[in-house]
Amino acid sequence: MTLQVLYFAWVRERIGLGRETVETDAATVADLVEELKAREERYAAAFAQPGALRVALDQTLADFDAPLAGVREVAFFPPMTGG
Amino acid sequence: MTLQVLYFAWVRERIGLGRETVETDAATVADLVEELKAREERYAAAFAQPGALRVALDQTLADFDAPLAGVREVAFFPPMTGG
Amino acid sequence: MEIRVQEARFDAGAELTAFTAAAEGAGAVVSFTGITRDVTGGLRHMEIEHYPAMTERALADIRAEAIGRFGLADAWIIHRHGRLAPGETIMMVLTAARHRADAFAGAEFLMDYLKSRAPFWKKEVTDAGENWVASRDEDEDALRRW
Amino acid sequence: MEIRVQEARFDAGAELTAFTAAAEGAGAVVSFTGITRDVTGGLRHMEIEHYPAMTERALADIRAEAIGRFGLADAWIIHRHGRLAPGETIMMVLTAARHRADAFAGAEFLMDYLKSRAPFWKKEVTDAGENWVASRDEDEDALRRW
Repeated sequence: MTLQVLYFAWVRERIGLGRETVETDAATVADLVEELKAREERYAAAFAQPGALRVALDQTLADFDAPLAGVREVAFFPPMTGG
Repeated sequence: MTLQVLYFAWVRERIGLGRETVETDAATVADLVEELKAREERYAAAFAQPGALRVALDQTLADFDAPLAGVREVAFFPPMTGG
Repeated sequence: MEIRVQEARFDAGAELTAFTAAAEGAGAVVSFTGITRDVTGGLRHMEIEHYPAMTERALADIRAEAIGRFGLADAWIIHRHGRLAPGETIMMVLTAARHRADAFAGAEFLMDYLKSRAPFWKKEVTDAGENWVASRDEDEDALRRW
Repeated sequence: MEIRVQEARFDAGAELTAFTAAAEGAGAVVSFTGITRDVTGGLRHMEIEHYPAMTERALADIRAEAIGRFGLADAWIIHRHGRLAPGETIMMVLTAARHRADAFAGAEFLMDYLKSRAPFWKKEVTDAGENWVASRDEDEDALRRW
């Protein structure tokens, strides 16, 4: 499966890029996070505390145990600070 | 004692004037109301339900059992509808 | 500028701009604007009577209480009297605070007190006649939460 | 006009005027304006990042929810992104309803959701360096009251 993976705010800064295409067989968001962490230190640093992160699947907030089947865009970011 | 007595909104309309000077020995607001009611039908009509009215003594909201000693201005009006 | 009771119309947008500029350093600004509504469909105009000698003092007291209670950076109250056409702005409150919760609470507090404790009375002049707007029990109840 | 996400500055007073004119028949209009505060004393500017593909949808959902829940006559959300100097207006919500309680509740609801559920992130650039604004526990707690 091919996913567009997006990073925002300090997640983007730690990983060093805002968007990438990821080929994966990960079943859930949590599985994808594990794959990414295993890649490189900067990913491991960004995802060190998944509880500090939020995830959106196809632009809708989701949980880390949500399945990735049918999803095209995954976004990781810290808690939002709008308003 | 000489009081300036003011009427607002429908109290003013029922009594037919907005302000008058009243000579009285009334000890409390309630006593003054009884004196005014005894005067004429229009006063009796305006004060028929004192619970529907509010009173201010020298521009400060007060109760009907408040004493009038030292007071210069008494105002009677319905519940306020500002805002 | 803090409190104005006037017969003339005012521009709510311009007041918001002026208030925000004056409340420098506050992160949150809330405004409430009350507008003459034609509820029954036959409103010709509204007449607002007030008690001039008491109004200024009542509004100053309400404003001081709101500023103290919610730590507001500033608060303004503008209230019209006299004759108002449907759709005209009746009054406005503005509050500024560091955080939004205080700015909102301050504005709601001001409105609740203005509704029931400031000496204004509204009369609606409709096609069917004139009637004094009755106070609402909810408005009296609203005061109890503070 | 209902939802705008933009880099350009906007005039909060002019927006209030336009919103009020558009919300004809509503008796109560509430506005909230958020302004860049220099809390630490060394703020050079603020940078607001957002997630464009998600922002529009998130704001539309929040707006629809507020309108339905509080019976609002209308609601607007304006939110800036990019670089903002201290004292600049970050964002604004406007609500209109028949009665003040709904207009206030609608605006507070919108703000609570914007704070924690709309994909914006604020970074402060100060004399001492850069730091991403941390979300506040109170903001998450504020959502629970709705």
